[in-house]
Amino acid sequence: MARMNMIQAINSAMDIAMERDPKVLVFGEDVGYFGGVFRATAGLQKKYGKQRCFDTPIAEGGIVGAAVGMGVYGLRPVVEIQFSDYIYPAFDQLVSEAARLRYRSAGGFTAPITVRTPCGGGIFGGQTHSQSPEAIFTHVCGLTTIMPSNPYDAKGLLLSAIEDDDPVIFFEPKRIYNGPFDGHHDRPLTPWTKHALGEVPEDYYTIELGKAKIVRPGDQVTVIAYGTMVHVCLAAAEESGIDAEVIDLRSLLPLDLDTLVASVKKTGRCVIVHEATKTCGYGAELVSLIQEHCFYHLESPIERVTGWDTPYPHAYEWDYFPSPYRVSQAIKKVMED
Amino acid sequence: MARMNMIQAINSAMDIAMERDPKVLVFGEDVGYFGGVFRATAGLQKKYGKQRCFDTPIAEGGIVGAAVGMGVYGLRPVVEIQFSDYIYPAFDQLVSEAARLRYRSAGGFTAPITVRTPCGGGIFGGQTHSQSPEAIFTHVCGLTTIMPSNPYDAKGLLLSAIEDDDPVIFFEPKRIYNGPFDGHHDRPLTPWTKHALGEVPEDYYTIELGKAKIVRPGDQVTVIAYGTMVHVCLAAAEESGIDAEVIDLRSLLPLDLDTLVASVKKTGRCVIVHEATKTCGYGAELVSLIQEHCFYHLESPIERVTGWDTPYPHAYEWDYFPSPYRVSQAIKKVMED
Amino acid sequence: MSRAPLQLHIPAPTCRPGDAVDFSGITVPAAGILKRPAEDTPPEQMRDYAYGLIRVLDESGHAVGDWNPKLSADTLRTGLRHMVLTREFDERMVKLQRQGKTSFYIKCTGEEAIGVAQAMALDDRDMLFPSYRQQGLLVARGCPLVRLMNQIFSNTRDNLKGRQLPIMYSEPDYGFFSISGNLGTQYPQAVGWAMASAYSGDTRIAAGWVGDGTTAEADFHYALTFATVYQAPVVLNVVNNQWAISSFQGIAGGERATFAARAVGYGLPALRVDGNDFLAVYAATKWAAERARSNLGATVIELYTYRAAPHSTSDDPAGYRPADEAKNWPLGDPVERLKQHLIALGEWSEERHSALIAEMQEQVMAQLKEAMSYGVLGDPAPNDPGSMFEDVLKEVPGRLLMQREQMLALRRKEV
Amino acid sequence: MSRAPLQLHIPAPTCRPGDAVDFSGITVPAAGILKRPAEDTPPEQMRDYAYGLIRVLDESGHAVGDWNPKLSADTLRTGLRHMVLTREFDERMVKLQRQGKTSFYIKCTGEEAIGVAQAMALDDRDMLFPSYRQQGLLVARGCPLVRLMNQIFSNTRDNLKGRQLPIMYSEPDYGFFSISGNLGTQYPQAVGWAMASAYSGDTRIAAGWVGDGTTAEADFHYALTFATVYQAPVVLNVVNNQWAISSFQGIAGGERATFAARAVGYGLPALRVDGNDFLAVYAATKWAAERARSNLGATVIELYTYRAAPHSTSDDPAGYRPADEAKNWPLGDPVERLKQHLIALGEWSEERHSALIAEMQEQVMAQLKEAMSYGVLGDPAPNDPGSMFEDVLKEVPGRLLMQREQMLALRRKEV
Ligand SMILES: Cc1ncc(C[n+]2csc(CCOP(=O)(O)OP(=O)(O)O)c2C)c(N)n1
Ligand SMILES: Cc1ncc(C[n+]2csc(CCOP(=O)(O)OP(=O)(O)O)c2C)c(N)n1
Ligand SMILES: [Mg+2]
Ligand SMILES: [Mg+2]
Repeated sequence: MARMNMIQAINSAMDIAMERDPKVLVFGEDVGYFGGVFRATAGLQKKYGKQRCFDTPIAEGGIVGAAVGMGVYGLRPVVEIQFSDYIYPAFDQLVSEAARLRYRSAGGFTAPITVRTPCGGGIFGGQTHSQSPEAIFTHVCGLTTIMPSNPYDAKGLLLSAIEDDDPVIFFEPKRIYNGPFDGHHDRPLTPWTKHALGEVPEDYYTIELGKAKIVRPGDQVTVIAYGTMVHVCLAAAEESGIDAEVIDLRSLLPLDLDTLVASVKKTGRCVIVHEATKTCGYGAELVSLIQEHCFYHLESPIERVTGWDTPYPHAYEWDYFPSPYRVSQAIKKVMED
Repeated sequence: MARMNMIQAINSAMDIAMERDPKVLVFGEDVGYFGGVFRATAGLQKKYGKQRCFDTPIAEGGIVGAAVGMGVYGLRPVVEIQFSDYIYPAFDQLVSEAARLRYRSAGGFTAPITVRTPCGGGIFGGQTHSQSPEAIFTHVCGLTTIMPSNPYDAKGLLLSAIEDDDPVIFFEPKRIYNGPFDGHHDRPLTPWTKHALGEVPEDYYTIELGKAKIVRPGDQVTVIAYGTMVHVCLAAAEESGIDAEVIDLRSLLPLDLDTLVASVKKTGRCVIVHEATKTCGYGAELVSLIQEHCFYHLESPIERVTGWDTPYPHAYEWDYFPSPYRVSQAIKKVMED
Repeated sequence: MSRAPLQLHIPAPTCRPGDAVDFSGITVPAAGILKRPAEDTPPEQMRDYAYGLIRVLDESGHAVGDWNPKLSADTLRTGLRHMVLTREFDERMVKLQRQGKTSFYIKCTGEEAIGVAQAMALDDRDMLFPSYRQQGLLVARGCPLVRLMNQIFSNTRDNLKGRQLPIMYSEPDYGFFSISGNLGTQYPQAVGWAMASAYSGDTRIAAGWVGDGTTAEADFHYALTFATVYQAPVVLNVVNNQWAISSFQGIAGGERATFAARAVGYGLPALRVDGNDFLAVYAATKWAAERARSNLGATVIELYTYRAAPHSTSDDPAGYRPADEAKNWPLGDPVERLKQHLIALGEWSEERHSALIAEMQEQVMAQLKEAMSYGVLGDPAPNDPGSMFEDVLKEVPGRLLMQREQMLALRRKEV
Repeated sequence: MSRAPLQLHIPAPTCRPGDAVDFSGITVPAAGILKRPAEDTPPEQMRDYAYGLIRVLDESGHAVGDWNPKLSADTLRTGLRHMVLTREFDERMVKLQRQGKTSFYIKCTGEEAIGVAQAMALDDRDMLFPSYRQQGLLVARGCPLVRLMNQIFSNTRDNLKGRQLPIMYSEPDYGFFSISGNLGTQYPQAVGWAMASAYSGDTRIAAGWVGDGTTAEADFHYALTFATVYQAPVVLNVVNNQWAISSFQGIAGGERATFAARAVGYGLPALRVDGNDFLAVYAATKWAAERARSNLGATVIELYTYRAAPHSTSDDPAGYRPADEAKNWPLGDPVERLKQHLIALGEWSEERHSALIAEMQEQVMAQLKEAMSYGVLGDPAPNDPGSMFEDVLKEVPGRLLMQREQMLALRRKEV
């Protein structure tokens, strides 16, 4: 076991994948010599040579287009989109091509690519370095969408993603690269080295895609979150004084619906939390499924706590970011109703 | 009053907008001399000259990017994306630029553009001429998203869209260009000329964006739909023998939540229908809002009837397209529960 | 200083329906005048090729000049055969579409030399990333027509399980990539495939095709950028058939530069070729393939031709161009020109040609008979609707298993 | 035939941290050798300009050759003043970022001639679509620094209501378009604006800027395509400062062609300019503006320069390039060169220059004092959170009114 922050865990996953399989290669803007603006690919070019880890032109669509072609050849490219706010130029290649290639060729061609991309706010990045665009990918059949909340999961999930034979969008909440940020921006951050989930095996392991994790068992209300919000929800659960069960989805699609349904059937109440804007966010799908499957168990309307339906405003970041207080209020609300 | 099909009504809207305001211009792939592959812009170049209605390079992102710049100058461009399946290359310019320009410039610059684009299946177009990607736009704050279901609404809504000072995505369900297709693909199509909503004033009129319409009043269950599915739902309502209230949203965002809530509070039951894939479709947002606002009035889980979570398969089109039978089964199901 | 007001320029073609055909803007250089540079010539010494036109067959049907690939008469006859087969196949399929046996078709009439000569010039193991108008590639690679017909009919033997629009073939065994409905997406994919081949120390190269209109898409730019940066072993073809549905090539930028010239800006070599000259197409493709295979990187080839057919069965060109444009196309017809060449060589005759046409028609009919025995669109109704849930992902996920159940149950009840 | 395996080429710069600086690949042509073509020269007669380098200031600080714009000493001093002000502003802002007064900053050190000379060469009413590294445009147009500082601090007077990342200015009154975080998006918008101006019979033109790295984006291609097709009155600038964060310009395709050369492929004229030569930048911009204003369409200008600063305050170039690259940049420093020129003209002196620097520093400090009186990031805490719901749409929709209520209520309770 080693102590790793999320960047180190992600780096370790790519390192091991490259070590084990010469078909794995890693590229993207600034990922080669420099090792990525967040340092996620540090050392990989030095270790595996510049053919296996390299810089690309600033052309997200070209990066994904080339990756699809490499996937068709039989390689397993792992590409980085520097910020998920900049993934839109690649949207067509992801949605029309990577996601549909297996289907339209009836399995004749496939695109086993992994797209890593930092997401989320809380770093004063303003509206173009803070977005959480997961819901536009979960609407697209053929894509798998993952968002880990800690180093241990990040490594195991990323290795599974790389080994997956279909395209995977791997969102990395950049606010928790260094530690489990719980939304209390005025308090010092606990680094991952001081957190149990910062204990990460140096060796190979995988975590199955599509399994949620109950990170705090509880009886009174189910709180569903992913990424940074998992830590916010844990704090909120404590602060609310209510015995909340907090579930970390880890994988948005495939979704571990069984775990959610079992929990809500037990608690009868549910709060869903994400940082992305509310309208048509991933939370909407969760609400829909839960009301469908747990209708007769629900004691109160499901609450969504999300980013507001505006871009992420630089100076008002902490009024935008769903705070533990806001989540705890929602927990109390569903209890009262 | 004239008899118009939906293409003619849309053409008439653009004609009038150009007539009234020299700042309105129309462009897109094949829209100039030829008048568009669906003929929506027929005659406009001839009438207004080639500076005001012209062909563009095949570059959806360039079309929207140029339109944004024109909007900044002070014009009101109306652009056509030939099929909404081909809107993805323009996604970045729509989401990162058009939708956010007013916000990021605090009102200093705006993008009053209208993007018309045919959507939906039922024409044996296969997976790249049948998509309904509305939900990836309704997730984006700053965009208005419209989908009419008949010629009368199409004209009035398009004129409002063109006059709107913010970007509008205007989806045109191509299956109902010629007549109100109700999903019975084995029966002859009634043309719009034989339908009340094919009676369209030749003059200027607008329909406010954000107002739904109850197209069939009823007491037992609320059926919410838009575009082609409105007609399918009407047929399904008849066939089910249940007194369903059918609501045509017309405008997805802004959403006329009041009308929906009032109806569901009355009926206590709800079915939501769209052609787009289910997961994270617009229906999910509707379910979420309705369960939030009508929780204590709901007698059974809200049902979603949608396209399956697969691409649109050419030969199995009628197994994919949500049929009146499928909708009527859902209506019965929410009654039974 | 008072200024004249600015004016917006909108390109327009020289003639429209009702006008006399006007190709006066096109100057056709004589065959044989361009030298053939060595395959390792630096791109900066080759810029002029982006503006010239490589032609081998002269007006009298003789092969002249440096670019003459000196093919055997047998090879030429094979090429002719593939071209005629492609044309007859197209003719028949359009008829069937008109009869309602399928929903859609796209012909490549007038452009047959491209698919056929390029397939013949490439190695069979090279990977092809085509657009929808290079059926000649499949014909020349020997893909049985019945496979294509099955796909066109979405019938029970359709290798794409009835999912794709007709002619959106995908033929892994013939090194033919799945055709995308989205224009241009295959271009950076071809470059990525070529990069993967180079990365793997393979010897196979890739080739991609787009139309003149499609050069405006982002993917064109991505492809050329990645190809030049990583010296990818790929041949990037632009089929300039003068039209993109109803838009003439000036709307894609063709008023101001050739499409081959785009390559110059990226430091890539470009060859501009008479696309209706089988020998020129063959020779240019060989040159580019040889260059790529020698680790010298990508070449852009502009194939200068004319879309004699409507855009697709959904299109009627009478709405936007004079009806007799195709007939007057200054570079003639590719089949006719290769035929004349073989005749000039004493290796062919009108009689043999008529016999060839008849033979190819028969071949089409024979394969058609087989294909129709597996059904046509909707007749019999396709019988495996559950298959629509396969191949979204490698394993059918739980969510789709449930949807399949639901769909099949509805079907049972509805019947 | 057995073949050598293919190999993937990955471009690499000549030197990395620890290596000696190596600019041996760069040949600097003498100043004054390029002729200045008439503004209406057809692009096809100008292709060589894409490979040359327009330079006016020679090694001894004299202005030489055809491109010398023959500016008055006053104008030159104005230019120098703007450049020095820009530089001092940058220096100060980085210090404030380091002190935590704001979250982010981007300098344009070494590139000051570009923004300043180009703004001076354009008309004040022309519309500018910049990237984030042309603050010199605003300085030269007389936008008060305090406005920029307010934005940088997201303070109570920030015209962007605290919404945008520092330096993402938007200044409609100065004809300066809202800077986008998304690279390149402003380029086709500039073309669209120019098309609108032409459509409207206006006389104003547009200008857009992207970096060398950004040329790989789709928007670059869209812009050049639309500009050539519609002959849009726009000046399209590529600031080739050799780096895109940590990637050298070879990763954007600069190993094989100049960025100016891209224009050639579209049939657009290109000028390649010494970006550190105030006079050359001014002259080239004037040429392109004159051309655009005369309805002759777009020009691409490659401004050849060096990013002497880190990419941003989030970057440390020590990780990817030798520390002393900037000092050794063969085209020198733009401020120093203009200063030397004025001295050579007898219109300037070291003393006056020192005084200018001091004066500009004072000006920065004075404006800073004012700006800080309106607050810095988070101090005082920004006081109108409800404003974040404005400007999503023209009218705040019901949905957002509710969210605003909710947010304000939470805030009241939380405090
Ligand atoms: C991204 C995208 N935009 C638009 C279309 C619609 N479309 C199909 S073919 C075509 C014209 C293409 O012209 P060109 O590239 O010249 O090829 P050609 O048909 O002449 O072979 C258009 C606009 C599409 N399929 N994909
Ligand atoms: C679409 C997009 N992709 C990536 C980024 C991240 N990014 C910001 S600046 C930059 C480098 C740009 O380099 P260049 O165009 O040369 O401009 P320079 O910084 O040198 O002025 C990158 C990759 C972005 N802002 N937008
Ligand atoms: Mg074409
Ligand atoms: Mg740069």
